[in-house]
Amino acid sequence: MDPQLARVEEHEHEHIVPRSLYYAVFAALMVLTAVTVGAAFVDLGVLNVGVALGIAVVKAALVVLFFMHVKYSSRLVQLVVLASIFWLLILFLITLSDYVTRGWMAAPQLVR
Amino acid sequence: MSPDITPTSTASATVTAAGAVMPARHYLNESGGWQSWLLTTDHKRIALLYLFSITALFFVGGFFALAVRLELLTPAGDLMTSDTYNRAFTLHGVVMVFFFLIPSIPATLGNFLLPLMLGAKDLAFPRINLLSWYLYIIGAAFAVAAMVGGGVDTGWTFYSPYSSMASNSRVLTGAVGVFISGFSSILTGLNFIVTTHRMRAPGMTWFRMPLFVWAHYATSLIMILGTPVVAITILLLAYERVLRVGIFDPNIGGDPVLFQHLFWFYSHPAVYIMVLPGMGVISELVAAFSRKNIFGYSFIAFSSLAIAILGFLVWGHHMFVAGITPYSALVFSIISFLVAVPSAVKVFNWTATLYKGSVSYETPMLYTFGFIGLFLIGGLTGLFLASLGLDVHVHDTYFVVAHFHYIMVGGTLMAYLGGLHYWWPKITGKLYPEGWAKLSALMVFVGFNLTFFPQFIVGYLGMPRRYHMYPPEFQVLNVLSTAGATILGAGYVLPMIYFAWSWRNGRIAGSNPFQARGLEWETTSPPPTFNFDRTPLVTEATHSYAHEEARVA
Amino acid sequence: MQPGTPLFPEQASTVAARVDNLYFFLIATSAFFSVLVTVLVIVFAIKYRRRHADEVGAPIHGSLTLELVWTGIPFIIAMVIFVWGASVFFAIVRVPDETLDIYAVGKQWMWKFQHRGGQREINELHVPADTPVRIILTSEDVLHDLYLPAFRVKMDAIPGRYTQLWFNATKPGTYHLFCAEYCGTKHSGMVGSITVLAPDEYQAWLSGGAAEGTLAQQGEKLFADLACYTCHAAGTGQRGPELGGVFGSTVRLASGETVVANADYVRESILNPAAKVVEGYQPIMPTYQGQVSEEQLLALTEYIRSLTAPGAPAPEPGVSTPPQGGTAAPQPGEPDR
Amino acid sequence: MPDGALAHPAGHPPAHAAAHPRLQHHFDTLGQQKDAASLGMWVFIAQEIMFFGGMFTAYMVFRMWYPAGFAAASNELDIVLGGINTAVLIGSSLTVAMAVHASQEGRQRQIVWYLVATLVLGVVFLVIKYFEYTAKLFPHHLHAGGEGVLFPAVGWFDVGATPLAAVAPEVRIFMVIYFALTGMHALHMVVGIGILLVILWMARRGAFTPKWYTPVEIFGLYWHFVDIIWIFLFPLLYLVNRHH
Repeated sequence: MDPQLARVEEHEHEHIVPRSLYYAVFAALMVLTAVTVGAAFVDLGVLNVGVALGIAVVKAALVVLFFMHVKYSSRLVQLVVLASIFWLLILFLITLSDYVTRGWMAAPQLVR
Repeated sequence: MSPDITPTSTASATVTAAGAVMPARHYLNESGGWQSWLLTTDHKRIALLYLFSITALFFVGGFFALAVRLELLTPAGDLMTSDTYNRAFTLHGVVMVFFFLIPSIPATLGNFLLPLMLGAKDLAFPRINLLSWYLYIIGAAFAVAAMVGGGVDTGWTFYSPYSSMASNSRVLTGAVGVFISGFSSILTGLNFIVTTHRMRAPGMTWFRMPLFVWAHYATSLIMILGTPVVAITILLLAYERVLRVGIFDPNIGGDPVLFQHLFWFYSHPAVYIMVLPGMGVISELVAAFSRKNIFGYSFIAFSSLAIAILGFLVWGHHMFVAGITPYSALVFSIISFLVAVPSAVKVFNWTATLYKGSVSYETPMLYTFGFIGLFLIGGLTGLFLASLGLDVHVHDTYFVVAHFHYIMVGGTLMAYLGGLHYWWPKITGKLYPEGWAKLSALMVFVGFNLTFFPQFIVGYLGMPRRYHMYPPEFQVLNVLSTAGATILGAGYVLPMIYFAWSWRNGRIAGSNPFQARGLEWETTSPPPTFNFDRTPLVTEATHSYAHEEARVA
Repeated sequence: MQPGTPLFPEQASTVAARVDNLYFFLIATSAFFSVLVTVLVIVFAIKYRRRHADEVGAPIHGSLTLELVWTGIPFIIAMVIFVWGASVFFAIVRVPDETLDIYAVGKQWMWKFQHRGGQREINELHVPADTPVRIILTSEDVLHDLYLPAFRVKMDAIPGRYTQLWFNATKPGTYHLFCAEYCGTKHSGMVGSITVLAPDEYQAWLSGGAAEGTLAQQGEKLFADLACYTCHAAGTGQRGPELGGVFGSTVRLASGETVVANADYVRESILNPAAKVVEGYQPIMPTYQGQVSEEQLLALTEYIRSLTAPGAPAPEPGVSTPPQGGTAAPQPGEPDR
Repeated sequence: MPDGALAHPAGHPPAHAAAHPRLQHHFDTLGQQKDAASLGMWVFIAQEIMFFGGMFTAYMVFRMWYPAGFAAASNELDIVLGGINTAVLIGSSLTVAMAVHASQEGRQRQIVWYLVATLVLGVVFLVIKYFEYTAKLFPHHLHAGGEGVLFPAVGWFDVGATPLAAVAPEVRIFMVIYFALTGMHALHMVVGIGILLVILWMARRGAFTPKWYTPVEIFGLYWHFVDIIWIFLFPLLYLVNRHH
């Protein structure tokens, strides 16, 4: 006899976040938006893409963790979030395995 | 166990059900009228709606298969024009893949059994479950409209730029049908995942779940994470076809290989959407008809997950000669070989389950033996296709056609039929006629091999797929194949007849005619609308046959 | 093209035997495992058949050792096949340094071949035996795939881009040539034959010749007809870069990047000149999209390929010195059979 | 189960005795029901991520292929409108988060007002998007169909009836992907606003209590997800090459 009831084991617990946190996150998001616009006007070479994407990731993380309560959610919900990011990366990276290597063999082979 | 079960008399005899009675009220007679079916939220009734609709679509797809096989009797294109032939094989593929194989086991057996096996009253979102059936029907209606309106001639793969720029057929209508039915599949997967996580009966821990549920959980992962990619790809294709935008068309800057990447990102894992539920069914059948807990439970469970995950990394093996780089091909090839390992693990575990079992040969078990044999050949020939140097030769030949029919028809369809026979008493409360069922299992097995084994040979000889006319030296093998298809077709019609017959006239089954284990056998046959008179409390793993005698005593 | 009902394709190229050896190994492996599992299933099913109605199986839950064994052994075998398959694959895709080049353009629903000597063929291809032959492929419309089963090679022909396949035919004879990528109505009619000739017969066949001169000469004429020389003429070219010696070199672009001037680059520069402008030049060249066919593009490419840098020695002709002149060449667009 | 160990009789479990009117028959508790709904939404979002992922893959490939074309085309977009829309959408994320918060604390009037604010911001976003589309595109010509002309790019660059070939493919492809991504995003906004209207109606009737406000929370998750998509779209579409 297993005393543990499967249905109970994954229950989320209500977590009420103080309002001030929402305002702080909102302020951070607005500041980051301004930063990303500003950074776009500075020539950072190849880094421009990295900075823009980096800031976007931070902003998305703020929304996910606080607005969407993932920081306070069950492990399962956190796993769903991580899994979907992981699969998105699979789609990107493995597709890139073709596109990045496109020049490697075709060029010298077709030159002669 | 329930007292109303008479044990089976001998190993080979058909199940006897003397003394079994139908429950007074069950999900089939709880309410009547067409609204009670078309507006039902009962997962069991929705499963039956799916059963009827996919069976209808199966015969539509089968009709086109027959047309293709008849045309290929002779090397010349004498039965129909090339355009008609191209539409026939396209519609065969589209209907069978998107409207039969993908929903087959999950939407019927999965829908019916998942809540029962978990001890739940329904799926987590019953209305979404109904919605997904309607989406399936709307998608199928578009597919049928495409057929009636002149057909689609792109092949089920919809390769651009042919589909987006060149084809004069009903590509858009067909694509919309596939797009909509994709969301049916996504919603089914969503429902299964949430149900598995949130609706298990008390005590039903992850490692007590039937392997059928594990397989469906893995399948649902693919449905959720893969299907949307093909949906957007189809949408982009429609965008391109309507507005000539040039994402895939190289003449205006696009890349046709990108279409193939995005298409196969889903459509390769989709093969596992088709076969994983079949593996789940087989895991149940092997245990039930060996009266034994499955050998290496956790290895089978995790191999399902491994297949689901690794299956996402191998799509490029459809594209070895499509213009991807050899380096990329290496990556896809090595991971493709890795997928073979968990599949092999499953086969070995099923085999080992028979060891010291109590094996009986009822129809579902015959389908199981058939599945193991055909899946072995299908899986092993997958190695041929995964190995780069060999794939260059056999890619897009009948070798490939034979390989994936061994997996999808030899695997999925055998498991589907086996599962349908096994759970038929649960679904209808009636037994199927064992003699006829054994005959049809035999016909399917023989007919299948006769149809598709010659295709390996003709494929290695170099006959390309989707050929309306072919060089005369391939004729003998093609005639064999068509002959086999005839037997196969008869083998498929037979169950439809005796299943329909048995629904009214079959003997009453009782709640557990096979003396199998699992929560679905703990309730009546057919089950009540909310599945269990009392919510079960699970105290041990699903297939604990060895304790049964003690428990009965 | 074998008579009767063959069960195995002819081996007519150097890689065919390597592919077949891998095939036989895989068949042996598959047969071994199929027989193993089938025998075990049959033996267990009979030996442990149900003998009385209430019998249940023994409570055997699994064996870690067995699981490791049947995970490990398939893994090792799979890796062996992977390495073997990959090595055969690289033999197929890695083109030797010296090849006889033939251009192929797929079009709904025919294969058009152009030899460097200017000969054209449709749905038929003549190649010499014992010579590495490279076919450079593209397509005018949709995807096609050139498939030569007797040589165990195939490759997609992709519109907008060049792909290639190569083989070294070992046995003179006539073999199937298929389109293996579905391309519409007459996909199954997009077939033909490839004829392998002994080298001396091949030379005789070539001397049938081409009325319009070599492919490079055809390109030169086109170069003049399209007035390309107004900007690209040697020595005078101020508006457009000089083309002598460009082919195969690394070109520096206005964007600061570099690109190898291969066939794809030449093609892109004609059809979409603004995409990769050479450093020091203005993007003033008009596009020739829609004005030159794929075959003409190949002729232009071949011409540019033949140009040498000012002052450089004459180009290495490779193994295929294109024959000049001739009278009996098939006309373009007309099947020569 | 054979040993008769039962949690409770189905159909009338103890939880249902004093059952919340919102508890559906097949769940045991409101908590289980809410967990299921929230997990369902998260799984749906996972699906949405992959849906947009397909388009982002196309974006990635063509940005690698055509860096110059993407830079040129991106600079044609209106960074001010794009920036304002980013702020608007982040603001609406805040208001929807506050609506959920008010539901948790049972402040009925505030739920309604925060939802109204979300609605207004959502509509503002779409209106700005509409002006962005039309101001740049439609006045000149939406040349769908015609041979040799392609719908977005020709109008966008105000080159009139310039034949297809004159607009560099890489510029056109950026615009094509811009329309696909922002169009699909806008479609999600429209759907979101539709759901929002229903929830607003429920909120006005006082349907949400601290014990049961699942629709607000689930809708909030969806709305935040749509916001996140925009957070990525803004730099990827508007800020490709602003430093030139």
